[in-house]
Amino acid sequence: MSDLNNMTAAESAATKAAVMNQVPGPEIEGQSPLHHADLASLAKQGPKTSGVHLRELKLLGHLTLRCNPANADQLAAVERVLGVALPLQPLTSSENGNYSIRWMSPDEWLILVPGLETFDIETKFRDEMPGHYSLVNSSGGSTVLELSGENVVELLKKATPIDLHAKSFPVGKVVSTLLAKSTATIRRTGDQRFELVIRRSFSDYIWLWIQDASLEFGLVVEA
Amino acid sequence: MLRINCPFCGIRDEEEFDCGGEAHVTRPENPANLSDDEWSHYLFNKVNTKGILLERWRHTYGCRQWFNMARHTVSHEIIEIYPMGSFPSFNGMNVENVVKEVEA
Amino acid sequence: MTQQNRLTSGGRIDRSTPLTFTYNGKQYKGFKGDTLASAMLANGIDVVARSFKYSRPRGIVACGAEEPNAVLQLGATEATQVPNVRATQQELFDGLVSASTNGWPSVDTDVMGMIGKMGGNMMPPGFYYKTFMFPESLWDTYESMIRKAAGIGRAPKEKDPDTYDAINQHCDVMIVGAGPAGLAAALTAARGGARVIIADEQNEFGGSLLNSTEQLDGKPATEWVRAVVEELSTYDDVLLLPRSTVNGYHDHNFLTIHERRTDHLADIAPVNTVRQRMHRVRAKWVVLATGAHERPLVYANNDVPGCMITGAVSAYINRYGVVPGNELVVMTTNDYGYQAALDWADAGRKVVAIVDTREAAVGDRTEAARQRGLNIISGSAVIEVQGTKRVTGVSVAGLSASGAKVIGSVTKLKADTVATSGGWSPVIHLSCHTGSRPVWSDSVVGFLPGPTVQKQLTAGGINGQYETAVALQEGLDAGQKALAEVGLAVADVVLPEAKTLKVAAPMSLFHIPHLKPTSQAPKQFVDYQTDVTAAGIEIACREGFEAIEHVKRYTAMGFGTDQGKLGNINGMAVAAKALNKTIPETGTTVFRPNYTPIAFGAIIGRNAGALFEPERYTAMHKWHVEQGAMFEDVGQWKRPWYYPQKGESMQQSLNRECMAVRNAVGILDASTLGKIDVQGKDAREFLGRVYSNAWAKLAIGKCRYGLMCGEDGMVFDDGVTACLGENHFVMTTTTGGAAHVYEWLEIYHQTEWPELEVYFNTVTDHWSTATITGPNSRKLLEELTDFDVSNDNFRYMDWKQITVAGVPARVFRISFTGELSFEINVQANYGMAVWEKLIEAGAKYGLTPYGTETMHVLRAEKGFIIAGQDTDGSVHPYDLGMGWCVSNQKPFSYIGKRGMNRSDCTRANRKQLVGLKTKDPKQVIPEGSAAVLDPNGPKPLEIQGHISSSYWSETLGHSIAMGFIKGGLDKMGETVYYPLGDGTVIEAEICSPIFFDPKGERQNV
Amino acid sequence: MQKYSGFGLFKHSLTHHENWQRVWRNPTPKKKYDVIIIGGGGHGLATAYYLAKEHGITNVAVLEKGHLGGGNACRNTTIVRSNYLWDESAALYEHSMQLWEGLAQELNYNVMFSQRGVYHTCHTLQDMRSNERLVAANRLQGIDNEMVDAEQLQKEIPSLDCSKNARYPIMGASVQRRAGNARHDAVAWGYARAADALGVDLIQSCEVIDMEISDGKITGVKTKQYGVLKADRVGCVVAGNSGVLAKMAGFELPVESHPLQALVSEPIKPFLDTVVMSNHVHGYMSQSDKGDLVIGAGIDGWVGYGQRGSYGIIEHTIQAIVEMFPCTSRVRMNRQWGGIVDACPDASPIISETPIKNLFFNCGWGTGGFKGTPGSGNLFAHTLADGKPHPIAEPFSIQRFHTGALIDEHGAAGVAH
Repeated sequence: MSDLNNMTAAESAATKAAVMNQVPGPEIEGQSPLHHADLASLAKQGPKTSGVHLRELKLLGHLTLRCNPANADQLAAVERVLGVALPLQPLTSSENGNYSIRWMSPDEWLILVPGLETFDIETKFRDEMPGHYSLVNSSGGSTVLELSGENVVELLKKATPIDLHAKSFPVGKVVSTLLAKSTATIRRTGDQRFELVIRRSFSDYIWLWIQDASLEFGLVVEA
Repeated sequence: MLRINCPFCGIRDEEEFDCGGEAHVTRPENPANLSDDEWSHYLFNKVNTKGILLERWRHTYGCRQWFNMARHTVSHEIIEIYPMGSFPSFNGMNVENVVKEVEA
Repeated sequence: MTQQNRLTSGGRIDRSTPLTFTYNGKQYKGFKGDTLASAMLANGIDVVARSFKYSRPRGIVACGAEEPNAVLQLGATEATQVPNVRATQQELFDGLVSASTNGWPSVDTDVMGMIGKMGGNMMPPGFYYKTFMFPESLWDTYESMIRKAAGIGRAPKEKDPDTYDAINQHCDVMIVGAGPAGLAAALTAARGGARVIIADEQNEFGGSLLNSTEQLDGKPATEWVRAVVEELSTYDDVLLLPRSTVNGYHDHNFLTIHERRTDHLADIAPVNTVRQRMHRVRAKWVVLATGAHERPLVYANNDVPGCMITGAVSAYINRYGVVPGNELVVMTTNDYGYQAALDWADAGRKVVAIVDTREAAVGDRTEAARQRGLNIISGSAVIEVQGTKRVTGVSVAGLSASGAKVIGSVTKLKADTVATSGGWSPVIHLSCHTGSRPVWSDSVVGFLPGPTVQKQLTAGGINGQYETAVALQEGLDAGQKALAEVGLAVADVVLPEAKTLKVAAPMSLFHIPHLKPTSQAPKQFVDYQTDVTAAGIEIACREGFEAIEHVKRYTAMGFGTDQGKLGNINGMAVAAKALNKTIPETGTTVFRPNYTPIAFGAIIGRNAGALFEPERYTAMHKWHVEQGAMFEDVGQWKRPWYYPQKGESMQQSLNRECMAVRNAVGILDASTLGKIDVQGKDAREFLGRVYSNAWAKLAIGKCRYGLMCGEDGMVFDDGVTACLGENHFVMTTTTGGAAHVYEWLEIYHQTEWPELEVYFNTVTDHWSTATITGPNSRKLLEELTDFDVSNDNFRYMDWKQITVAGVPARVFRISFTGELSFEINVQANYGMAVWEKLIEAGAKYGLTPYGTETMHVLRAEKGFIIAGQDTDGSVHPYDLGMGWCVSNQKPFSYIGKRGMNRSDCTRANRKQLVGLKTKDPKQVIPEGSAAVLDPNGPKPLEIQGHISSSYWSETLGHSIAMGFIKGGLDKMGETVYYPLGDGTVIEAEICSPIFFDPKGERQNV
Repeated sequence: MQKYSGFGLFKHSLTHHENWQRVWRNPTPKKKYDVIIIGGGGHGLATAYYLAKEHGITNVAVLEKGHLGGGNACRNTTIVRSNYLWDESAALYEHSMQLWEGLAQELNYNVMFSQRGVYHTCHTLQDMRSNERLVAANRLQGIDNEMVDAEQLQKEIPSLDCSKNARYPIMGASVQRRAGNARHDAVAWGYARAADALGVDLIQSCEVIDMEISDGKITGVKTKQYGVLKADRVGCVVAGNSGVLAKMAGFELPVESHPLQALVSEPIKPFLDTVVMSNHVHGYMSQSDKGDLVIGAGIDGWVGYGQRGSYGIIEHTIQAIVEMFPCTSRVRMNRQWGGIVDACPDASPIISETPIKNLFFNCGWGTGGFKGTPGSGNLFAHTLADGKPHPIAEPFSIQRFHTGALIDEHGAAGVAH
């Protein structure tokens, strides 16, 4: 049953899924999952130096792509749309400007793009992508926390069972794992810098957790 | 705590996984043709092996993929991890018997 | 108070830093570097406890984890109380407050002691199994007496002010124990470039070297220790953990280390620091260098304060500068015991005698003692001790060659301290944790680690190797082996020169005979903390408790907080003797985690209080809180339960909310419902297989309700699924069932039907859902959208993609209340924006926020089920009267079809869901109530079914209920009775569960 | 049988306790028995006792591969209650409860059955509903069980956090006041001693390695130590090892063996005078007469015969305990251990005939076997004596899995026990 994989983009477009631009006009301000924590004003008050720094990269476009890594046409289509290839190697990521792609599972990738470009890219995908795949906008369901600082590894070691040693967790590596009693997709972006993709409904819990677990290091909130 | 080598994500803690129980129990093609006894055998009976047991596991909090595992239920050693839809090879051991044991 | 037993020089204490501590309300002085135990001994404190069963005075016996007696209550404030702290492991800090845990009026003069003396003979092992039975009615009284006597220390009455955490570690080599073997292993592994963790339970590294005057490379051994520690701390990949006990060794080389970060500083941890930390370690290889525990000998009155083990005596002298007495008698079965006498003599106190159970043993240590002119009595033993609160003297007698009998005359010697050594027991606890059975060694006279499936190495004392030179070599070898195993090159390490002393063979002797038979001799203690005596063990054997596990359980040997570290082997030896077996024949001894006890707080780490479990919030949570909503826990979600207004009772709030929906319009935050995006050509086919009803013809733009069953045919979830595109659906699930349903779909796709082309994605958190429902809902929606939402253009069970309040939305016209309803779904980032606009615009239409409780009432008025409330895993769709939701036309045998056709599922008289109308309309049947046909019948009454949902319906002005009745669907109009706890009986008539608007007209307007 | 009593103790103390009789003989097995019971745990020993006592069948052997009561009998958390949901289970466990009452006197062995009450705390509306349903059902079944509200609960259990600021505030609880716990070792030893006195042969260190089956009928068992022992009927009561024995007999059971862990704190002064269990936060606790807090952990999701479970389960369990009893945070955990529980899909046991004639199985007690010990033995003895199940045992036949007439106690049982 794999005839869909032999369909052209046009053919599959004929049966394409519902796509909608979910972002309203600029007059309506979006509220990220940590909106209620008012990180902006905390950034103004709090300390400026400490062992751990936190920043919410909010209101990005989160697109979950599930497709067939063995389908060359699909891989080519992805490159046409994003200008960068899907990271096929498990636990890796790829990047092109403000586009980043995280490997999630053998047939799943998380694509982060600037919030306002989400719909265009979704539409491009629907026009370009042949065969059997799914593309889902999950921008409202998650947010990205950037954690950095000299104690960031120590902090994360308290929350995740993953080995964060540079030897086994180099820059660019991505893992989906447990984060305390929630989950996160963790990507290393520097020796002492990580990006965590977390779920909206758990974000307040994770925010509480980070504040508590970073007490011994001190926490700087960045706007 | 078990340390499980996910075929895609490498060795992770048991906490990231769920055990799906006995492997190689395939859903009957046409359940309607089965007697109540046959159906309940499929639904409920377990080999429950003391020794090497073939199980299904899922990397729930990682890549969410299902895979098979041959594990010793006394020592808790993991002998082999292999993909869904395939049988274990474990080096040198007589797979046939194990699989028979499983399907018996 | 002077420290009369403190030496003026020597030891590792800092005499320039005196510390004050309190014991039983009295102040004492000690020094930095002391343990509570060494400070107590320095101050001449003899009695530290009263024994558990016989209330005998007890003193300090050992100097580490094996100490059975010095178990104290710690804490200066109520909140910081810690029960059962071992004084030998507690570092002294200024202001430490401690107290003994038993004895009334005091541990020194205890009236229970008298009872112990007199009643002791009435309390053989297992005596409680043999009595307290008559009369039966008095057992409760007996037991409450027994229970009053229970326990050692006490729990605090206030909440713990400290915080704890856990940290995950990964390493190539985990080294347990930082004695000579462990340090050599660590140095080797570190130089080889491995990732190393080395942990030791003591406050500083060095192990046995800290307790001796031994030399390495001609310098004090501690110099070498300092150098090694200095080098180790220069490696980035080496983690040194003092004050850290490896308490558990689990499957697959997972270990837990309990690090005490502040217990040596104060009662309570300094601000922003954690009191204790659990390291959760995954090690490629483990090196156990845990050393050995010395065994005391078992002899009459061997529990009188002043009776110690020889290694402890040396440690107190050499490490703490404390001589725990004036006149020492040593009794030993081996050369090592002599060391205590040598150290004692060096400290300038009197060695009365060294009693060696062996005939003329010649080793370097024995010779040293002879040259010092110490009085050595060979082939003899201390058969009894005099004294009660402190040793006053000993009786020494000759032994037969085997050590089985006393021969010759008894001489009495005056002494205040008796140090004994029955040899050493390797510390094999951790290797036992992994399920490996230890193996007895006659040459070592102890158990050694057994075969294991773990990637485990051992070095030093744990192998029965007690000479430093050998321990160092074994440590180095283990380090090199570990390096090779993890693929690293051999490291270049030169070991320090250690003098190897000649050692004469030890004697295998555990239980010192007495002139009288064991059963009549003064008590000879095997396990101090549980008051188990040699006589007790003999009784157990005599009564037929022959397996060592039986002996231990019958006598309680090894069940104390020291888990029998001192006593187990001696106990096995006594049992073996009684049964004419060898020790290995009586069985083996297994140890389980924890190696030493651990605070609950440390085990749970940060997962306490506010962080015990996540609270999941929707995008509108803050608003609900501001409105003063009461919340209901549904899974991890906090859902608004109802919105009380000033002075309202819950029922009044519900009535108001219900009427608002029926007469005007209400708004519900439905964001928590599970939502799963389904894409792919076979999506439709897949839905048909997992739902009980048909999906083939659901058109784009339409919604349909579905029931999900297990293979057994029992309903486990339900929800509405909308067709978004030919290959695209969005499925909703119950709030609590979302995760399970998603896993359900994935497992069937991945393991049963991989050929189906379909992908699933959870989008629960992505969408915010505001449900507006009620006659005015359309008017409200019209105000916020340009789209024509009239009944002609937007039909019931349609969905539309439109803009609401300026935000792109998917609006589903489905209804769970029976009223005209719209479920407005927008990307969660804009959920609050839309919600606030709705609230604002809705005011004039009487828009009222309502919670889950009102939702439940409204749906019950319509007879809609709630999966999980009106189902319990034992009902299939037909039981629910929902046969309309089952399609048997489907070609594929969907999940549940076969199950619900098993004989018991198709029989008559199954429990079926019906409505129940009470005779008295004002009476609300309590949920859970059980129905009977004749409330006055004899018990047990046959239960016809139970009430699953029951409410007061303000809309209808009477109560409504849904429940199960055997064969209920054929019993419409019949009467059943619900007997309540208070004796009243509610009479109810079986009716249709649809109480309101049976034709469903209101949702179609 | 030598009678035990306070006076006896005094008398023996005069002779330094040198004259106590053996609690049981150490017989060498006969070649043939009327009934062989495989498994010398609590259930097996109780079965033997009731066979001899109530059915006059004394030519009975209990074969135990290790030592008596050395399996789950000495690893459980000793909870006894009978407030089960379905009529079938309620009847089974209440039958057991009534045997518990007075058991010490019947066996002349103090099993320390302490009816200090067992509470099920409710933390959600769903909890409240299922417990109210349970209480209502029990009332009609003639089993004591009642609801108490949070306020009352706080009065009855001061150390329990019934405040509103808990993560899942306690809304109330159901309590069976006749429930409680007992001394696990004593139960096994008491039954063993009494069975032995009635002539039952208790054979320790005797492992069954095969079954003697000809044309669908069992005639005996083959043992490692004593070769073949013949028997007219064989009862298998081996809990975690049921699957292994079933395989010997050539069939499979709807049973899986999982690790179940438990742990105790150090002994502390009286802290909790009853039994508290929470299905929602997943933990339960009581305090032993020695002072240990006895805590039951959850079950591992995988098959395991190693008597070891995962550390994560211990962590979660203690989290639940400290959430419910915040003052235990500084109390220290002493020891943990694991057992092997054989669990059925419907969380109810199997007391049943098998495909093999004259071979009967009593298994699948899952996490709740201890409380069932007397009832289980009593009913299984009846089954072995008559060759067909006692009416109370009938619904617990293996057949229920074929017909679908399951007795699903998950709703009520929740976590272990």
